[in-house]
Amino acid sequence: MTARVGVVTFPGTLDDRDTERAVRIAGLEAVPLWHRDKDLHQVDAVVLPGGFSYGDYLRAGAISRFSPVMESIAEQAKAGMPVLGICNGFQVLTETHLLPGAMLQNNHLHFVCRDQKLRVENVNTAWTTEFAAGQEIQIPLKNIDGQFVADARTVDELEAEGRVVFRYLDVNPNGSLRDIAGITNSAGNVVGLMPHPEHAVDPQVATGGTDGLGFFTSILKKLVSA
Amino acid sequence: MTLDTGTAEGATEIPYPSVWPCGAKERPSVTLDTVKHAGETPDVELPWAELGLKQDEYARVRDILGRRPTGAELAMYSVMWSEHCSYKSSKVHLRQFGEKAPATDALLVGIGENAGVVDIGEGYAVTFKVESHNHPSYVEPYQGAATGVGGIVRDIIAMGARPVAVVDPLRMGAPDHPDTKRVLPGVVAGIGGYGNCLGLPNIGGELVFDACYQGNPLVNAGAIGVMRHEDIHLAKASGTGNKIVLYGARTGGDGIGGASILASETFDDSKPSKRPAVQVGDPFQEKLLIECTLEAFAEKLVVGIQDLGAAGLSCATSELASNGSGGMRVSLDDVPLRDSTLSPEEILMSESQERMCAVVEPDKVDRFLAICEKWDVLATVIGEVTDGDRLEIFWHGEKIVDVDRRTVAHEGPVYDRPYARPDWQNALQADDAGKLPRPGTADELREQVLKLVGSANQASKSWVTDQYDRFVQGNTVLAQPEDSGMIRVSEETGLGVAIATDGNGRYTKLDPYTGAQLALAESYRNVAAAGARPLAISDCLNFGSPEDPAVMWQFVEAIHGLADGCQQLGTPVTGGNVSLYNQTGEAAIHPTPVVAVLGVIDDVARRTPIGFGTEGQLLYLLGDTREEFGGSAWSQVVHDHLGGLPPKVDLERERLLAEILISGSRDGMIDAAHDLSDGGLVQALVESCLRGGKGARIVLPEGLAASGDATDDAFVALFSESAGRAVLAVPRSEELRFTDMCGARGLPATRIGVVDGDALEVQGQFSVPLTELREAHEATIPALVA
Amino acid sequence: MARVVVDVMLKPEILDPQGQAVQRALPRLGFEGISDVRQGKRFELEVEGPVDDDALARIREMAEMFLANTVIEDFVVKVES
Amino acid sequence: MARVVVDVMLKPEILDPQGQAVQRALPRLGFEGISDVRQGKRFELEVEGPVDDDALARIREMAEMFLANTVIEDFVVKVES
Ligand SMILES: Nc1ncnc2c1ncn2[C@@H]1O[C@H](COP(=O)(O)OP(=O)(O)O)[C@@H](O)[C@H]1O
Ligand SMILES: [Mg+2]
Repeated sequence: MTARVGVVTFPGTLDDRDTERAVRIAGLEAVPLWHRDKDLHQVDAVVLPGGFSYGDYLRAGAISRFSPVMESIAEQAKAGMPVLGICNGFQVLTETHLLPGAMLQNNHLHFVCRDQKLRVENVNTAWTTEFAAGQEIQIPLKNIDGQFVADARTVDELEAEGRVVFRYLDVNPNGSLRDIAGITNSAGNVVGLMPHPEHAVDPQVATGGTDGLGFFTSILKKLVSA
Repeated sequence: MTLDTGTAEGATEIPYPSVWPCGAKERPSVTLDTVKHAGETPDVELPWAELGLKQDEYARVRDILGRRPTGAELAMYSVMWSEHCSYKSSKVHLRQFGEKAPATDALLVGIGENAGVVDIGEGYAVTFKVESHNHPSYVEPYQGAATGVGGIVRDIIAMGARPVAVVDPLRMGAPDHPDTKRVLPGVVAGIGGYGNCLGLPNIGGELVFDACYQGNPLVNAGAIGVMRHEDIHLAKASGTGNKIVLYGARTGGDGIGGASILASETFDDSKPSKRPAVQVGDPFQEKLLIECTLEAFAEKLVVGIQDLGAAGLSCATSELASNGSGGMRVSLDDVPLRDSTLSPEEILMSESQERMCAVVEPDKVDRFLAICEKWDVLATVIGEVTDGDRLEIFWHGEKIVDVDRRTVAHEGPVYDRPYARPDWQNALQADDAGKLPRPGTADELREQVLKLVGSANQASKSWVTDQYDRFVQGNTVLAQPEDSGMIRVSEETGLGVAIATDGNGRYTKLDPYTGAQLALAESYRNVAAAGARPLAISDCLNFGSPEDPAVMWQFVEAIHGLADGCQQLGTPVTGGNVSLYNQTGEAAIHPTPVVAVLGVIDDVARRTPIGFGTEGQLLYLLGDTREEFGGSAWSQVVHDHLGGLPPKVDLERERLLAEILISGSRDGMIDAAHDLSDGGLVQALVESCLRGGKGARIVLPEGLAASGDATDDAFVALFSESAGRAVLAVPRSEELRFTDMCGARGLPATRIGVVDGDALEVQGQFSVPLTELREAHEATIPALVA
Repeated sequence: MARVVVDVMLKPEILDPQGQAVQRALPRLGFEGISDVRQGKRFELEVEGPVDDDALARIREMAEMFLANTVIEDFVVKVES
Repeated sequence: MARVVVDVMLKPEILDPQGQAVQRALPRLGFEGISDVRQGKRFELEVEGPVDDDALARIREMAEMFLANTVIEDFVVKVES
């Protein structure tokens, strides 16, 4: 028996199918979750995939946050269930206040799509145990509202508690504070990041890199050894 | 001219809401122009000219109906008989694409449907098409381009396919013109804003600058969709009693300039139209349309389907009915409106985006509506299929349209417009680019190389393409800056498709027949260079006014060239789009046929990238190089010159080159390949070096130039734009096998160097470090838009 | 230093997808009784020097050619006290 | 029917990339004398029924939890006459 990972579809979610594929490639069972449905179907972990849920209208993630499925996810996340928010999923997590800070439009105001280098700063979260501390990875990034901001106290706190999980290397693609690409909550079960690990799991497509697999093998290891 | 508001018997008084949306003024009540009223008031003059009809066309409408049309009927005929919808100037020539279509089993659905469908094997079919949204993008670059993407994607959904990628061939005015700074960033943001939000990877396109496009930029957009054979859907309404379901966005007053004349109380109302000519797109709504349409297809709930594009409901209802076996009855009162003040004529003509029309059997309607509800998509039954041949439309219980549906949709006027080779053509062709001063020293040669690769047209387009998501859906195998975009279709077998789009207005201006074939040849070559077998094409024919015999001649010649070329290459035309009247006053754009070639590859693992990635690999130039500079990038960049003849086309040679490229890729003999096109060999070398991050040492063949001078030889080798060529990186271990293959098939293959170091070195001439090339190549476009 | 505000809204007849999305979400959040929502932009400009007729005229010109896209948007210029 | 306007602006301590881009462009377009630009959002709500204290309280709540993200944004609710 393998672990079940829920992948949420909101109206306007785009990377749900890719995320399900990545989950399967890592050897997990992917369970589609529908935004209107409170029932999480006994999944062991949840991924909120990228896209433009509700068109990113108002603010990215602002409308999705109020969906029934998010009620259940917020409840479970507080109880320790692993949750990964990728790009739009990260935006939903900050809007839901499961993660601190907020996302602004990129400082250059354009959508940016690039192969992005990151450093893994925290390998103790539910989603990063398979990486080495300080490991440099490269995965695609694509967003227009990717500039992470928070007040100075919050950022200091994140740094002090080791909750900055990923930092941009070489290029800061969106003006995020202190090159922050991804963060976690204090329990380490909820992780959000802007770049897209699900686009880096298959040598045939995208940039051919597979550095994104580690996210999914980390959660597999955590769930089956639990 | 005023509309008769008299009280003829049968006329119904419909009080209009007293306040306009913009609160501008009160409106008096206007008589509803019913069919009955039209019959009783034969002498009422309608503003047919203001709606764009010619006198004889209006007379024909009267003839067809045996009475004067109602306002609503006039609205429908005028928009459906417009150039855009009826292809009245191009139809007689476009027929060649069908007549000369090569015999092929690949074509499942041909010209005439929303988009053509091609068999790619393993039970999969692919549909693709390119369309123009030129004028709207000039008026409002962001929304014009965005809704262009929206429109082409709906064509793909309407065939039953899941859209999997988009491409965007663009042509802008002069790079340094201030208006280009307004249009280009807006267009790019619009294409990205819409396509990214829809979840469609952008995998290719073009960006060409030329002063001829200043007031008429070309914004073409293409899309590809994938389906199983059994899922192909067609736009037809059959089965008496079946319901017509309109779903998607509410109908507003978008894009109905003409019809608001009909709706105003006086036709000579000189105030500007209160109805917006600009449409605003809602990509989120379209994403929902995609998902809910595909879900309805999957449950086999749909008999026929049509997207609403140009001419909105007029087009969708008349075409669905005309393609089917019966008639149709529609109640406009059931159309959900965004603006309650719209008149029936305006509702019929509205071009509000993100709407579709489906024909559904009565017992499946509930399920269809439930799927729409699941996706938060508004859906309403607005009518049904009837016996017979009438399209009848009702408003407030009164019949306002009663026509034979075919006369609206398919029996519009057809013109064989006069055409003549312009008298300036000879002089243009006589102005030979071969006579232009050439670089005399190695230093000059080096300087011109840097100038070329840093020119707006040859520079890196990553400022554009970095604003597009090329990874979404997780099946992108190749995207910019590769020769073609490639998408994996089957995860199990690796089956994939490739697409490239090309067009060269400069070549086509010099010789429209040859120019069109060169566009075809280049696109074909790009697909083959990636390792895919070209299967079929779509085209977007952008020209000036067909009422100018010279433009019409360019158009006729280009179609001839394209049809003949497709016949010879065995690639049928599956569909496309004609965009005429791209001109300001007397000045037409260069004739610009854009050709999209679709290819198939059995296993995407075998695709060939353009980048030189491995030191020591051997560089081969395939094909023949001649002194060909007419219309070349060099003649433009260095001399701002356009004259002479374009490069010669040899389609047999193109086919042979493609076979070598495809076999070489399949059999693992080629590590990298890049086709040669504008900018010639040096441009291809620079792109491949920069892409792979490796330099090259080049030893050029001699004897190419008439003068016999070594620098002149190098110049011709580097800058000539002879067609039918590609540069390849071949692993040393494969060299023999590779040259044997070329020898056996009779394709000239010249060893020109080796992948090596971190500079592009042309032996005996010059060397340029990659960093310097990169700077020249990549800084240009960002500087233009800064 | 004075503040001038430029409000830019889509013209009433132009589709406002953002406003519509917000409006549709409201009932789900438990807010009834809002029959329409339009979303626009608000620019707050800090003006050096006096905000006289001349300055306002220049700001109006700026709004017309730059802050608003008058093909689809209307704007209003206001001096904030 | 009454109109209520909600203005949402980034908090002063948050850098505003859009406003800055506008401000940087102004001199190039020939507009001098604007020392700062902030860009925010303006929502126009059409309210059914009377806009009394109760209705305003609900709209304020809506702004707080939905229209604005109070981590980065402030808002103001106004009744338009
Ligand atoms: N507007 C655009 N949108 C997407 N891709 C583009 C665009 N313009 C250029 N490209 C991509 O950039 C690369 C180089 O373009 P181009 O030089 O026109 O190619 P080629 O000469 O091989 O036809 C190609 O991969 C092309 O698809
Ligand atoms: Mg190419």
